[in-house]
Amino acid sequence: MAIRDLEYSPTVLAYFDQPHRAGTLKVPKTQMVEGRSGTTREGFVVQFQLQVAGQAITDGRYRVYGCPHGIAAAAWVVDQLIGGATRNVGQIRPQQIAEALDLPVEKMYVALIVEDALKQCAAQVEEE
Amino acid sequence: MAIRDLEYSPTVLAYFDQPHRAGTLKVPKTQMVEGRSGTTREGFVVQFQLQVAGQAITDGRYRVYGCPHGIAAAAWVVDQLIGGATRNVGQIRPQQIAEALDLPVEKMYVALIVEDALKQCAAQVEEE
Amino acid sequence: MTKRVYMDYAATTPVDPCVIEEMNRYLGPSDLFANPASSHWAGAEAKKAVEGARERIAHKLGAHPTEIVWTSGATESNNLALKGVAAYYQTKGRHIVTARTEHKAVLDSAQALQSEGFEVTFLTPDESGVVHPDQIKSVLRNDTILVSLMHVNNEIGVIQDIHAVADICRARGVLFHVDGAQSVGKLPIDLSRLPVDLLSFCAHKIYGPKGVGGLFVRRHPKVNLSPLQHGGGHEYGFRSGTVPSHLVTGFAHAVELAVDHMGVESTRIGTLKKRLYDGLRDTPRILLNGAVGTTVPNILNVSFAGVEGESLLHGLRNLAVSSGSACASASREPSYVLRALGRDDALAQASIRFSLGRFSTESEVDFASALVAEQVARLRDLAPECLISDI
Amino acid sequence: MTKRVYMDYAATTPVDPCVIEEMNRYLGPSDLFANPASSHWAGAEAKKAVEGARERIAHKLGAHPTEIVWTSGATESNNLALKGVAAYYQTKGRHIVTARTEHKAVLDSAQALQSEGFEVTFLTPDESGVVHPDQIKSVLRNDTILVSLMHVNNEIGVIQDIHAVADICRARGVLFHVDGAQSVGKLPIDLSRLPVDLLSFCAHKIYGPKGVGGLFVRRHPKVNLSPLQHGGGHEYGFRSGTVPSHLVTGFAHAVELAVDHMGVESTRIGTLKKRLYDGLRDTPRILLNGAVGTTVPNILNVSFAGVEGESLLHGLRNLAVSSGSACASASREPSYVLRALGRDDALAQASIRFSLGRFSTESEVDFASALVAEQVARLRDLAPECLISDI
Ligand SMILES: Cc1ncc(COP(=O)(O)O)c(C=O)c1O
Ligand SMILES: Cc1ncc(COP(=O)(O)O)c(C=O)c1O
Repeated sequence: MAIRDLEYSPTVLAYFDQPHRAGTLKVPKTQMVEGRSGTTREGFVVQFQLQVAGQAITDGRYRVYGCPHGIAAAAWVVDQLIGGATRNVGQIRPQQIAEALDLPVEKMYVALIVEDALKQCAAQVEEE
Repeated sequence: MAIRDLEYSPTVLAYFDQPHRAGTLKVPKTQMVEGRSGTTREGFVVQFQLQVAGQAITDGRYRVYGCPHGIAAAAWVVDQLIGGATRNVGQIRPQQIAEALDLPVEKMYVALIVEDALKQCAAQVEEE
Repeated sequence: MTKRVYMDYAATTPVDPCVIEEMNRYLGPSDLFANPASSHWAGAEAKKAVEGARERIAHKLGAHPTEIVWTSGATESNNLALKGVAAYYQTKGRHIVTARTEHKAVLDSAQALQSEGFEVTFLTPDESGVVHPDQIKSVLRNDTILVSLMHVNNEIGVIQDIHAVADICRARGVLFHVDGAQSVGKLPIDLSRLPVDLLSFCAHKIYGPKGVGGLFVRRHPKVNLSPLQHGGGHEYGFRSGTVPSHLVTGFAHAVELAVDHMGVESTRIGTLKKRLYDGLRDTPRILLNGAVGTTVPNILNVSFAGVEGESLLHGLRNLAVSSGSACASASREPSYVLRALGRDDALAQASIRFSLGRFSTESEVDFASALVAEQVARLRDLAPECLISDI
Repeated sequence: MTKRVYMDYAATTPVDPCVIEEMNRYLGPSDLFANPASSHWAGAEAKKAVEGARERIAHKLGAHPTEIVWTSGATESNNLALKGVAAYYQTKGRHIVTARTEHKAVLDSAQALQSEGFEVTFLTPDESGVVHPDQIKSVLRNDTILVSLMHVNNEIGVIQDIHAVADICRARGVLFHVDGAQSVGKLPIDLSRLPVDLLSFCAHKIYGPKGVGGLFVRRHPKVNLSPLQHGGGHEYGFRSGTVPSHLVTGFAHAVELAVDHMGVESTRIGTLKKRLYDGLRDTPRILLNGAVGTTVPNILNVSFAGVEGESLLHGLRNLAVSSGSACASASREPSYVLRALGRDDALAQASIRFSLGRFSTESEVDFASALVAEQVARLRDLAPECLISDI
């Protein structure tokens, strides 16, 4: 048996049912940054693609293997970043994700893995 | 809690409800024999008075303190003896009582105490 | 048809119709029948009901919901309290104190512990059944880990001063377990003020179903127990096994009804008991077991001198009462409770426990006292005259 | 309203309406509610019902009524069997054999015994969940007192060859306990021919009430047990406590219904299970847990590669099923049963137990397979591509 319905916040539930922007970007690799973290053993793998135009994130996609919290975390992060500045990418903190999605403590590792994948994206932004 | 209804045979039930001939004889002591046995500690005390005329038992009474089996045993014995010969008094065996009343084994002591009281009566018959 | 009257409410009670209604909701066909341990919506709803029941009972007893552990009855609660505490605290000490008039569930558990090397002091109450707090105080030792005392005795209805005993135990750092099977729902109990550590109780004495009970296990200060029943760690690890949702919800409903109507009901029943006792007193040579004023309103226990117990009970066969003979066996063992109070065997056996309840009426009480008068007189008439003063 | 389907009959079942009717007769207002241990007419009637229930169950299982001991459920039965035998026979030996895929009630009891100094051998079944009788034979020792094996596994439905194991144990003079919680009423069991010594079972898996179970304890050759619960010596001294007449009569009714309709019902349910499995096989990369032909008709357990377990279960939230995650906790512990069969953690967690029952329909089965297909596809689509071959 697993986690009960009631333990998911409305935001998590909504993202789980409508994980819009899941998938991959259909633009050349040169116009995007990518990050990926997690393992199936940890029960969570996430991959981000963010389309960069100058200092702005113009689009983004994710793929995710994980629990509903994990799916929501990936989707939420992409929603936050699109339309914003590239410098935001490295600035999303696990605590923010946890608060936005009402993560239970035992799910904090999801936010940490997301942060890790975002850091990879941020590093690529800097390189460019 | 105690013995259940079902454990009493119809004969026991009948004597319990209609213990006829309970009481004492209203004749001079010289015309009767008496016997008594048992203690309250044993849960059973029985007393017989049998009216003797020649070789015959012409009437009888009993008094009894005890369980329904005991009441029935006392009443049944007197019923058996009245109208019969005095020599019967010493011949009623515990096993007969037990069979007539369907006594459970743990109630055999009742029949033994009855036999004891009857033996006292029989001894007096012989003396006379 | 023969008139028959049930006057054995201390043995068990019929289930209140409202309670039955609540129970049946958890049997199906709606999804509420689900296993409360299941993670799906149906399990979640069943769990909500089970946890709701825990809250409802806790609320009525002044406890916290997490302090209520479901069991299969007061027998299991008593076993869990005694053996669970003994196993958990055995390195602290191996001495236990209880009384000779406790229910068999406590006495037999205590004896089982004795055979495992625990030492048990069995106190003898005074002739009215009261165990004096001073008696407890005087036998506590440094290695005493538990005192177990019943709130209300099931045979004679005597009420113990559990508050005084609780204070003594708390002061000495000894755990205190109360067998409340005959008091919960009948006497006011506020566990937020009463410093007992463990309280056993069950549903079927208060118009709830048989097969379910509770054990209050205090959290502050924290009491620990080793479980008796393993298998998945339900009930905070204290008691494994699928929680019977229909039973615990019915139990909660029964506790609510009993506590909410306690004042009115105990006054009404107390008046009936007085009427019964007044009626019985027309019969000479009766002895009251448990002093007036120290017993609960629903239990009246009387000994009848000069009458043999089994015949008395058979004479009263259309009145469902309990006698002073022990157990459902053919043995003539007299009640160990009445023996502990000093009654001899014959008197103990010629004792009747009348216990009244929610559906008892004046006419039932009058039927009882008339029947008793008739049968006692009849049986005494049968007895050899010499016995009349004898016993 | 959202369509929801219950497919968790192996966790618990709704109570059959006929069973509810029988149960309610023992709750009141008629005198049948009385305590079966009471000596008056009302108690005698309740006792008759309780003993009648014992006979009814014994009859359906090929046992003698005195071989059936009432308990509060299969958890208690398992505890009583293991701990009761261990305590009683400990001077004969202190070695016990069981399997790693047993129910927690057996495993945790065995562990509790380990901590008391008993030695327990936990056998690992093969990858389809079968414990081979030879495995048992090879670990028996001179000091082995008990073998405990479940008849049908609750997670994957695999059936053990208990007859072969029973013969081995009998030949070696070792007691054999079977946890039959998932088999009684579902598979034919004739204890007059099957030489098991102890059999645990309960009502709520077969449309009877929660809170009641039974333990078969063989009389010839005689098996002994030390009781776990003391207090008056009910149930031949094996288990004290007021017998819940409504629960045991309902239990008897449930056993009768289950055994009498076993043939028809298992065929019908087996057909439904095949339909479900056929439907699920449209989804690629699924793995069956428990080999075809070795499992009961009502349980189907499947692992879904490439899908995370918690999301799968949430995706199936309108289908009441059990997942391969353990316990009702937020922990991500994968099922120890599936782990013992060699599934890795991720696969164990992405496993679903579908269990069908008396009220399952074709349309429910079709709903389930369509929902599973949709959700598995959707979740796999979400996953990073590299994972597709990964898991
Ligand atoms: C004082 C007391 N303790 C314990 C019990 C046992 O309770 P249960 O019948 O729920 O096992 C009873 C009643 O039988 C009782 O009166
Ligand atoms: C195989 C098995 N054994 C034991 C149990 C425990 O039974 P109960 O729920 O009656 O305590 C269950 C079910 O929960 C089971 O499936």
